[in-house]
Amino acid sequence: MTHTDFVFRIGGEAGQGVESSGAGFATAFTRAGLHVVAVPDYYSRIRGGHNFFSIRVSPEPIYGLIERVDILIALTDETIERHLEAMAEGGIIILDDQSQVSGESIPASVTLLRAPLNEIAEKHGAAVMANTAAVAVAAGLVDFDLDYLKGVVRDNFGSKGEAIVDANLAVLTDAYQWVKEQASFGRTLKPQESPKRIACNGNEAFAMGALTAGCKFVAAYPMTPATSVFEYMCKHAAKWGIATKHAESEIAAINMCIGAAHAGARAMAPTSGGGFDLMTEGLSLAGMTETPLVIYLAQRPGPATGLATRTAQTDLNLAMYAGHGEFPRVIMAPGTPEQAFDCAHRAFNIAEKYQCQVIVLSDQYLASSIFSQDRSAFNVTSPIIDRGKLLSAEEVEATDEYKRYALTEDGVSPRALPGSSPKTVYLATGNEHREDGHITEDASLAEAMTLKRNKKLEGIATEMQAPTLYGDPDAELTLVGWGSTCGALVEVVDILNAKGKATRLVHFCDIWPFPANARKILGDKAVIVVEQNVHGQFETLLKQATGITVKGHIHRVDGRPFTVEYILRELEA
Amino acid sequence: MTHTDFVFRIGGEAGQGVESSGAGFATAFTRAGLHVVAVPDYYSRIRGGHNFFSIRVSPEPIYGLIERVDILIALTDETIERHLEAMAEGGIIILDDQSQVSGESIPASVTLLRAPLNEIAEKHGAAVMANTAAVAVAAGLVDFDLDYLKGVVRDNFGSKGEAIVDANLAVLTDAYQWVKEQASFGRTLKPQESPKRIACNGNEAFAMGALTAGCKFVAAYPMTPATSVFEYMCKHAAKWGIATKHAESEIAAINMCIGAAHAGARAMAPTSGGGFDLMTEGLSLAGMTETPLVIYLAQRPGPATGLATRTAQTDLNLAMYAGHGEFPRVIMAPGTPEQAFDCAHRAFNIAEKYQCQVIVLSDQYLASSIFSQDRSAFNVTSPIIDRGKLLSAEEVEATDEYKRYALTEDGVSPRALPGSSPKTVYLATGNEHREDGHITEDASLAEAMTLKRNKKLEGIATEMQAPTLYGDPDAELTLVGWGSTCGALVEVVDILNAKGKATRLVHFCDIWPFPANARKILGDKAVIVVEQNVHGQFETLLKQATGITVKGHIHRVDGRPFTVEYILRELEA
Amino acid sequence: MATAKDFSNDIRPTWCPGCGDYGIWNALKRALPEAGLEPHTVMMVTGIGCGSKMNDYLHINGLHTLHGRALPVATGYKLAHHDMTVVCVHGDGDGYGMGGNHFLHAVRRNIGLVDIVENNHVYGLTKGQYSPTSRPGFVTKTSPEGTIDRPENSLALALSQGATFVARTFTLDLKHMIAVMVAAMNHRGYALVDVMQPCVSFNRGMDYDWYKDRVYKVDEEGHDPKDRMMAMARAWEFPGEGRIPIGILYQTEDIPTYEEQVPALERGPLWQQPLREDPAKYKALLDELS
Amino acid sequence: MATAKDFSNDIRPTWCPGCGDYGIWNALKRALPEAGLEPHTVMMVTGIGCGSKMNDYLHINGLHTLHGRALPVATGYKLAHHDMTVVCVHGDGDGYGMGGNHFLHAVRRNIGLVDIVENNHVYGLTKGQYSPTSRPGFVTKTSPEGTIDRPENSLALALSQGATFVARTFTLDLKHMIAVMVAAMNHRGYALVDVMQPCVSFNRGMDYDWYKDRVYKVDEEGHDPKDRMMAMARAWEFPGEGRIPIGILYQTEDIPTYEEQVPALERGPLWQQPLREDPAKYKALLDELS
Ligand SMILES: Cc1ncc(C[n+]2csc(CCOP(=O)(O)OP(=O)(O)O)c2C)c(N)n1
Ligand SMILES: Cc1ncc(C[n+]2csc(CCOP(=O)(O)OP(=O)(O)O)c2C)c(N)n1
Ligand code: SF4
Ligand code: SF4
Ligand SMILES: [Mg+2]
Ligand SMILES: [Mg+2]
Repeated sequence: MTHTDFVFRIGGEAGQGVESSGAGFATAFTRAGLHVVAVPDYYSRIRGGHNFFSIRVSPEPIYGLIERVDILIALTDETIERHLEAMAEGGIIILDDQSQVSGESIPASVTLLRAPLNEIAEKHGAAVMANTAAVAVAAGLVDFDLDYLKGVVRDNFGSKGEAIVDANLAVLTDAYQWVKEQASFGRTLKPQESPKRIACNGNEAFAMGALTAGCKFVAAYPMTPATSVFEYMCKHAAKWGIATKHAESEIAAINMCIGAAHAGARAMAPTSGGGFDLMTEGLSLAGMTETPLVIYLAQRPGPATGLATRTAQTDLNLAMYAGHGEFPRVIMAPGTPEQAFDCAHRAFNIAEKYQCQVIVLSDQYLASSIFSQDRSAFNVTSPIIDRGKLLSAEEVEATDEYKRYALTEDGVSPRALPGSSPKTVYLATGNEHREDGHITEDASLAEAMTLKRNKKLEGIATEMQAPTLYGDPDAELTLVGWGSTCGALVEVVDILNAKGKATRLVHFCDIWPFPANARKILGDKAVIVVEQNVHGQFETLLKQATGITVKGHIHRVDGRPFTVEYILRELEA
Repeated sequence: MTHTDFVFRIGGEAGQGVESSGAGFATAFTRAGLHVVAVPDYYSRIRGGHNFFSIRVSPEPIYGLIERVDILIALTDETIERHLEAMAEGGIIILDDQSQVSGESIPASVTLLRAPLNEIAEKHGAAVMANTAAVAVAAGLVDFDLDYLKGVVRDNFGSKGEAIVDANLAVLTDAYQWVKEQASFGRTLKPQESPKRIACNGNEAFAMGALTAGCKFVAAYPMTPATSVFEYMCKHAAKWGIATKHAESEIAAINMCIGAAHAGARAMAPTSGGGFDLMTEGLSLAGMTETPLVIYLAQRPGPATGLATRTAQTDLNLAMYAGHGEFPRVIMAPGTPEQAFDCAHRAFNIAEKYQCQVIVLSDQYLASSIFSQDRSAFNVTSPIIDRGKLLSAEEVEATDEYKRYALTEDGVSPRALPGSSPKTVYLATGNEHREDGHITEDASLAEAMTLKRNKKLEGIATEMQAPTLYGDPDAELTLVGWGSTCGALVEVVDILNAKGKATRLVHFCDIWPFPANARKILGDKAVIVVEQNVHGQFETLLKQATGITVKGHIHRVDGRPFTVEYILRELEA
Repeated sequence: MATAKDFSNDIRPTWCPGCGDYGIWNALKRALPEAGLEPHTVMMVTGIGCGSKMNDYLHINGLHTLHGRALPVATGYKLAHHDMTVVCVHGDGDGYGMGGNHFLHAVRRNIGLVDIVENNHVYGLTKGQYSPTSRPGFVTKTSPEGTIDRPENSLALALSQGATFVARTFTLDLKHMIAVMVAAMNHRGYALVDVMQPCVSFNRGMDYDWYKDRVYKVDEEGHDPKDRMMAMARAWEFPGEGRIPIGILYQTEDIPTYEEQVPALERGPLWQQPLREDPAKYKALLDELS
Repeated sequence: MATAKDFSNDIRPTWCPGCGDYGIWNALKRALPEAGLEPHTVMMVTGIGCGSKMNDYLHINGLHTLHGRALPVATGYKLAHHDMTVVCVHGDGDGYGMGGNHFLHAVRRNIGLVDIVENNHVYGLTKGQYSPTSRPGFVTKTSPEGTIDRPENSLALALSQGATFVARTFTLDLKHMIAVMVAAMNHRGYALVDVMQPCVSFNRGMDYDWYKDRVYKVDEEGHDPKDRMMAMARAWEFPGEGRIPIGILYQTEDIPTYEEQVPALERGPLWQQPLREDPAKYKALLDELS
């Protein structure tokens, strides 16, 4: 099969600049109008070990990760060992010319390009710039316009001073020049005209969504892979008027959010599974006091610490059912940065409209993989902001005997903010309560309040978006996925349809309340569910909610993301 | 319908002795060879308010709570107001003769018996004994042999000294004598020959089970309705060699249990929903380190603090799915004290055999209601103790390159206790690990370990007991219940069958892994699921696990337990 | 000025007759107006326990939260609405036991709130188990052989972490309670008020007389509330065998509060800030990622 | 006697080159045998963080638990197997932040374990956010304007709660570290060892030289480790602007440990007690309920 995409992979020790080079490459390619999917693979350590970053780039739209590598930048010898198997025919491995790697084990179809990476770097200052040299060599091999990389270097190192910028630019130029005289990859990678795009990972997109949705309060405790959402908010806090609190624990974080949300601030708590566990009692309190909250839950493989820097879809049930007692909640699992951004906006609105808790379920793959995305898809300037039955100053003034938990037809009670008026002084309590908020143990009132709270699910259900149908709508083979697996699945569908095997994908972003129209979209054909867990958590939910027949499933549980090939192999097996 | 049972109800303020009188009555009747179901109804306060205790007693077996009251002891005037509606025709209300209640609102079919309760109590020392007088009056009305009450008084007050015992005995005698001359209830309650019975609530039975199963370590934080399990263990700790730790939080409690269990002590943590939330991260750690644990989760209505002293079945999903990541777990929901006792024994064995976590799901109704139970059903002296693949001293000695997490066919690895030998030094970690316990991030090892852990579910499944079938096995109407609702459902089935409406009950004690044979026992007929929650949590699980059709359900969500009449009414509706 | 009546509602407390919480209740109804507050200008955040039901029995903005979690909820509330006076009220089990970590971090942050701990040295609402402040040897249902945990010294803990207001008072001395509470409500930063509160149902060994025999007022004995070492020495007197110091052990207003230093709050209380910003700022967000 | 080699395994630490944890690692390999221990007579309980990976890099019985939960796990372990020496090793975020409540309660219980805190004043493993001990103004990704939380004073906290062994040492002084660790391992009760540990990746402002310029040995300056007030004064020196006291600030062995007082342990370690009792005792259980 001919292809127009390129896969670059940079491998080395933690601390060697694998991350910054990979991200820089992604930005440069995106600026050149190309499509990019760039996926990091890190160990849970700060230095050493073996990290790598795969940057897939193409003039055509691409969505997922593939296994083939065209150009491998080996900052360490171990990199070659680990990734040799993935090398494409005609692939090139860039390594330092001082490396002791013999090259004996390298098949003839792969070229070992020994480049003076350290030499060039040291010439301009320091060996730490070897990765910059390597990136330039890779760019040179495909004749990619060096100006894009220069731009990225200027932006990234600008804050470190002119000298550092200049040194890196010199390294880029020398290395690029060197390779031009030495070698080239068969194909070239040219900039192209295209709509403006941004290059961002799921965390950045979600955080930008939260920021532009008017999130005013974030409390968190750092936890991979959710940390960068918190850090994004911290970075913008002073300028945007957001209070961010690095709390003493996730328990403190969620309870701080409850306090802030009760005061009237849109509040959010980003975390991962272990931290979420600690938040569940607070979640239950928010359920009882009907306090709007958004929780960003970025999954990683458990149980316990598991594989802290890797990916999984193992916490759907946790998100669905954690927190004691019964109360309505919403679960969304975006598949792309664009969807993550969108979910942020919807999450804050739904949380306030229904005075409920919205959990946005992400995972390490979506959280930290960089995708080029159309800039126009990010409505930063005028998102809808709907605060539901929040009483305005005038409404508060017109109030008479305010009842925070008034029993209403839709279960949602008008919400006045404490302090807004002497007329709306009230108690909110985690105990069962009367309409005015004060504690009760009355049986019929307890029943009425329980039903009121859970009644809100009906309204929420109307907000849930249908799953996305992709591919041949009448196909016999239906793949079902949710969350971050979307990209790989889309490409699988394209490949199979291109091969003449009619296939379609039904992808769920909105998960709970289960979208009412999903049953219709799914139709009556048996499906195959693809997800990253052992128990088939979404499959269970799907069957329960739709009664549909599941004829098979594909699970990946080693902490690595689905690749297009992995799914294709499993489908064939 | 004629009946042979009696229902006494004692109502008054918290602190007036409602609890001790109710429990004393239950013990006395049990000693007299009668069947007893005694159910407390408390407010979440220490003094004041309105508490009551319903004691149902019968020469025939009885299992559940009914709404009818034959004899009401009204320690406060409010008691009459609240319970008048429940009074049977021919019922008698005992109240103090100084009460201001006019009696106007009392229907003719009910007798108001004004007794000199305070007078008699004060004559012998203090008004606090008014409840003792009232109990004697109630006993006299049905001609119940006073010696049984005297025995209970001796046992209960023995530790407070001779004087107090004598005063109470004198009150009993005087009050009994008084009523004999004044009034009598139509029917009498006679002692009868019967197998030896004990009178205990679900918590006592479960705790006794844990104690006799060799539980050596309990860490907890007090939380209604689980507290008395912890207190039972504390009471027996010194004599039985059990370390009990009132921890600083439920987080500390579960982690202390993990430490103790890792050392080799059978360990247990009793709690309720909010405390369980806090334990879930620890639960996940236990799942990863394969540490045997028993958690007793006594449900009460949530969310948050909810109705702290009342009952619910709202935490099944929580028990099933809380704790991040995927690992096997076991859930049992006993229906009677006898089953609770039995579950304790099984729980500790299964936890050690499969190095997994067993959650015993109870609720306030089972936890604190007193049932007379055949003494022979409690095998305290020779329960089976099976520690699974725990290595003996000799096995440890014969060990060579010990691997704590050896990949085995059934997923269970031989377990050596740290410190037992220089040969079995090992690491246990919440990170993904190798067979020797040390940390790994290797993809195929991570997959293998994930599958190993979850593989244990297959073995566990063979331990799960089938649901109990009761009533007419071929009946058209099948009621399905789980946990504490068992007693009321059994009586509903008897009543309907007696009326000619063929009915059967399928009652689940073992819930997860879902008993394999349940499907066969349930057959193909549509069922009605009865449970105390809004979401139909067990119903969802039942459908998912069996594919059976559920044609209806009965939920009660006001924090009060199901009565026989409640279920009958709902069935008719 | 508001009066005690403005803070009253018609709900009858569920506390036991004679419970020390009644005294705290009465003191609060008088201290709140005396500190210039009105029902809608205070947020009273409580935990779970007998005494934590306080805000159910007052006409006041209230948040009755989870056992041990009053402080983080109050912290979040304060950050989002910092011109509200935030008063936490909770038991010793709640504040010093379950909530110990929040306590220690609230102290060092100097977050501006009043933290009133109803210290009855026992768990009341769960019917009498020992608490972190219980005396050694206390026999309860979870310590049938007597407690072997040494009691927590919460005032010393607060002082050790640089608390800016550390006080203790006694529920039988209404005037003293009111004075200390008002001082706390007027304090700049985190103010700890530990209240000696008899639990007549489950801690009979520490009844009113027991406390009366032991409490003494530090200001009557030449105490200097600016001297941290002296405050620490006083704090170490109780829990212990001897006397119980009451009054303001330590106070300084030289330390900025947490909320004074949060840049986002410079433009006013968070809850009143508009959710939308100057349109020009939005483009920059996309540019950062371009 | 065992040697450092007996405690070594073949796993290469994942720490950054130059990380202060290497020093602690080396000290432990020498202190453990010096305290008379062998790999199977110690249980090393760690939390989560860079330094908490310690037991992965040793041949020793280990429990690598959850972030912040080393102490309760260790407490449970100790109660069930009290003739094992239990050593906790964890970071400042773990021990003083997330685990703060366990810390304070472990101290007052005087549970017999060594608590080594690798205090690098930052979160290492999550890539550099401020920790509870971070200095004011520290710029990190969660404090881009500099921290405004005042640092926790953990030694003062321990002292305030009656700690029986409070010490600090410095990762560059191997001999000092070993001596302090050995003393802690031989101590009766809870022993806190706060280790000044540079994080070369995320806390460059506090590098080896920064510490070297500030640490001083209290025993060289006439310190009396029996004087709690003096210890408190030393503890208050750091965090702060001035010097950093190292050495044993306070020690007493007059206080019984928690495990010495648990009645159930009188018959020997729990883990070795038989699960079945004298048959006669069982009937009594049913009689209680009859
Ligand atoms: C997570 C959690 N664990 C346990 C409880 C049960 N509980 C309610 S109040 C209380 C203790 C009350 O003691 P304290 O805080 O001292 O208040 P007091 O009743 O003495 O005023 C406990 C343990 C709870 N509500 N939540
Ligand atoms: C409940 C929970 N929250 C967050 C994390 C993420 N986490 C891992 S290590 C760490 C902080 C490490 O800091 P510290 O304890 O000081 O150890 P160091 O890495 O500095 O040695 C955090 C927040 C976690 N593992 N668990
Ligand atoms: S139990 Fe104690 S603290 Fe609670 S209300 Fe009664 S006297 Fe007060
Ligand atoms: S990040 Fe800091 S603490 Fe962690 S290994 Fe590197 S230097 Fe050590
Ligand atoms: Mg208390
Ligand atoms: Mg640290």
